[in-house]
Amino acid sequence: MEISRAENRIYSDKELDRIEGQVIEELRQSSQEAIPDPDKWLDEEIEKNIFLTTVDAIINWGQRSSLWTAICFPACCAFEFIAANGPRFDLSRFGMEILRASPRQADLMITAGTLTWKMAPNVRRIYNQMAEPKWVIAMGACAISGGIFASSYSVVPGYNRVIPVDVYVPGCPPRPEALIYGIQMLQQKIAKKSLARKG
Amino acid sequence: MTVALSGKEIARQLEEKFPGSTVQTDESSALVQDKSLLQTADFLKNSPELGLNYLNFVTAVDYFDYFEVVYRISSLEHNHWFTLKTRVYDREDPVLPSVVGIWKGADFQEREIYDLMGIKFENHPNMKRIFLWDGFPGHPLRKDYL
Amino acid sequence: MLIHYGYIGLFLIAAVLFTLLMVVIPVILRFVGVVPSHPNAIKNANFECGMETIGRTWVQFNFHYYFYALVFLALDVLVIFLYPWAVSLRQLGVSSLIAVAVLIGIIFVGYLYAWKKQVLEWK
Amino acid sequence: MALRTEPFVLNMGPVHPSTHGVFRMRATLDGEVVLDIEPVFGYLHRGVEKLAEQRTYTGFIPLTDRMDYLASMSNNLGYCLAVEKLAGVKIPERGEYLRVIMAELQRLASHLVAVGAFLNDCGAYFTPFLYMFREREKIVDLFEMVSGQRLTYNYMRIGGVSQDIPEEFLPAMDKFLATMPGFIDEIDRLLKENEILLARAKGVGVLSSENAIACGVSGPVLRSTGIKWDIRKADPYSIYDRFDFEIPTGEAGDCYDRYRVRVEEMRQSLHILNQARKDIPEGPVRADVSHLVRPPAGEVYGRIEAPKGELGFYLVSDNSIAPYRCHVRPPSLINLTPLREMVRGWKVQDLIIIFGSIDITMGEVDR
Repeated sequence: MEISRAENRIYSDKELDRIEGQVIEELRQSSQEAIPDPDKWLDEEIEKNIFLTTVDAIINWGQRSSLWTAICFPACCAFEFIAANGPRFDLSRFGMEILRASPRQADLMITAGTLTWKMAPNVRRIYNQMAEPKWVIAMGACAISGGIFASSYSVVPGYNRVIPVDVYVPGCPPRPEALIYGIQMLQQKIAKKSLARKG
Repeated sequence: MTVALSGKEIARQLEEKFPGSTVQTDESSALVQDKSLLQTADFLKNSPELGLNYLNFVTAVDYFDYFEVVYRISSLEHNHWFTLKTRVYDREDPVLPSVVGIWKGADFQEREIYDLMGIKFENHPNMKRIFLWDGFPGHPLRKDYL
Repeated sequence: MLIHYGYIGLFLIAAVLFTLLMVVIPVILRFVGVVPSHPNAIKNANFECGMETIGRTWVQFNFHYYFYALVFLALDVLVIFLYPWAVSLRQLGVSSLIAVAVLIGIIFVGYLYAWKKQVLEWK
Repeated sequence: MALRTEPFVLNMGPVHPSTHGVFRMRATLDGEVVLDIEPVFGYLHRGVEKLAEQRTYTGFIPLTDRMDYLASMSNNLGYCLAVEKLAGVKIPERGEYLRVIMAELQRLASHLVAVGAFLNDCGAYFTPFLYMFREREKIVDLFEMVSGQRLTYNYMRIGGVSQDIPEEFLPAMDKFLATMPGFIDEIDRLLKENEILLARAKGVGVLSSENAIACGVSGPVLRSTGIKWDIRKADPYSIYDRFDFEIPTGEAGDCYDRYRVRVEEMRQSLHILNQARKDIPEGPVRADVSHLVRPPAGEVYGRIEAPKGELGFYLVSDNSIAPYRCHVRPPSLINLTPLREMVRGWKVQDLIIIFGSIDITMGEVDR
């Protein structure tokens, strides 16, 4: 089996970089203002019949008690999140047993770390590839507003420029208890979800 | 204790070898012409009693009317270090010879200098941006970058 | 005597129904609207660490993997026969032991051949 | 027989469970054999060096925490030493001892995560990681007692440390120093002759010592090739010349040696901590240096032995309250220079181990 190529490369890396550069520039131009948070439906009142409420209750209980997280671990908050998953703070008490490496098997994205413009298209692509009932927790000051690096030339001021965020957990990095409190608030939000609403 | 090689001593040796290469010396650094950078670097690395074959770091500093590129080299056996500096005066298209042939460790660091400061390095194997994306306007670490 | 086959028939029906149900439930739930389904182009694209794939991905793979599959298949078929035999060994008696020994012998000759030809070695 | 197979390109992209952050490799693979990789950086480039020019000398310390977020104390120590060298500040004895204690505890915590991640890449999915995190939580408790934060401590100041340790710190550290050697021996007994780890890591990703020196590699990766070079011994900073400890080195420079060097270094750190614990003096912890310190114009290069390697700060000051230029020597980025040669010809799973054994933190690589 002899494959001998001097450069062993079958792509022109300059070309690939140029295309990626364009994608990043377009995203940077197009996401100047924040995406509104998806919680308008929280305060709408809808009529409920007995059948719908029991189905809602079962489905919401099922979904909120086994939130699997997609990995989106750029920076320091990643290690507070791993510590939260670790033996001491043990997120698996909430059914968040496994960190799923692929977005297909995940329904919650915890964005643990600073988002830079070069990383933004990838995060949005991961979010789009997650299955439908999906939520986002923006963990840490960098995720909420760019945090300590907000004045930098290559940092996105907050994940809500790129993906809709459900729960914001402040802190730099937030303590695992703060993250668990954020997850509990997300669970309360899921509990209010209903099939009657479009959303 | 890591000993700092004296700038004068090294400058004297360099003057012998390559007359007119050193412009100015400090107590532990020498400023050389960018034309004779490769010769001096090669000499410093391969001379037996100096043996400066370990490149600590390469960085560039923007002094408004010139860029100063600092090579901090040291030798692990003799446990001494030295700083080699060059200056580039042209601000639109600053170019320097690349030292990747002499110290392989300069590969990523020179790309970083090109990416953030804008100094191009000739016959560097992979001269393109390392941190920022391709279409990024300008070089952020320059003093006149807003 | 016939009644015994009745039980097997019932068991067969239950098995088929159960598997079909597992396949059909998501389709029903999606039809009823419980399971949200918003397919779009990016979601259907394959996941490669958050990036688009580079170049052609339908490439001709190394032939070596085929040998692994072949050897696995041979041993796996052997296991299918061993399970029912092992469960009811006491009733079947010694004659079945000889039959299974012959079966294992044949498979073992094939495995030995593959071993000698160093098919599973990876350069 | 000539087999016609086509190489294809695989993105070991920014979102990958075992790239220790957002590192990306464009790997050209032929089946499973790696023909060539092209590392792509910059997914966590936050422009720390540009931000340094807009902050005062003391204001930059929180940013150093977030560069190598697994070794924040070492970053603080490296930066503060460089500024003190420039400004010529004398640190009181107790401050020096506290700094050494915090730096060595941080080396332990960083090596625990490094060894855990390496075993995680070897295939032991997450079990060793959780054991290492259980021990790391004890160290993080000590740091929380001292600085109030779990990960980014901002504990050291120019001229010493920000505040003295509470009185329950030393007893807690004694308890930790009593139990930790037992844990390290337990790991060692389990993994030293573990044939799975030997089969996976011995002789994989060999880095020769000449190549290591040529690439400017430092830290455990350099020592694993057999070169006895540790800045705490070769160029002792703060009070490291008062402690005696050995420098563990490997022989072949492969993944197994890098793992061995890190485990031995954990033992040496415990040895230093015991000595520092015994003769820590009383007294002030911080020289009275104003928060808006103005070092004289000039330049300095201060370096320390961080857990990842030689972490250096090249500071140019023009006698103003903000540094004119602050370049950080990133040991993780420079340790990645020989990755391309080390990986060629190995299979994909070996690529993951070789990359994991170099132990980088993306905050420091991309700065």
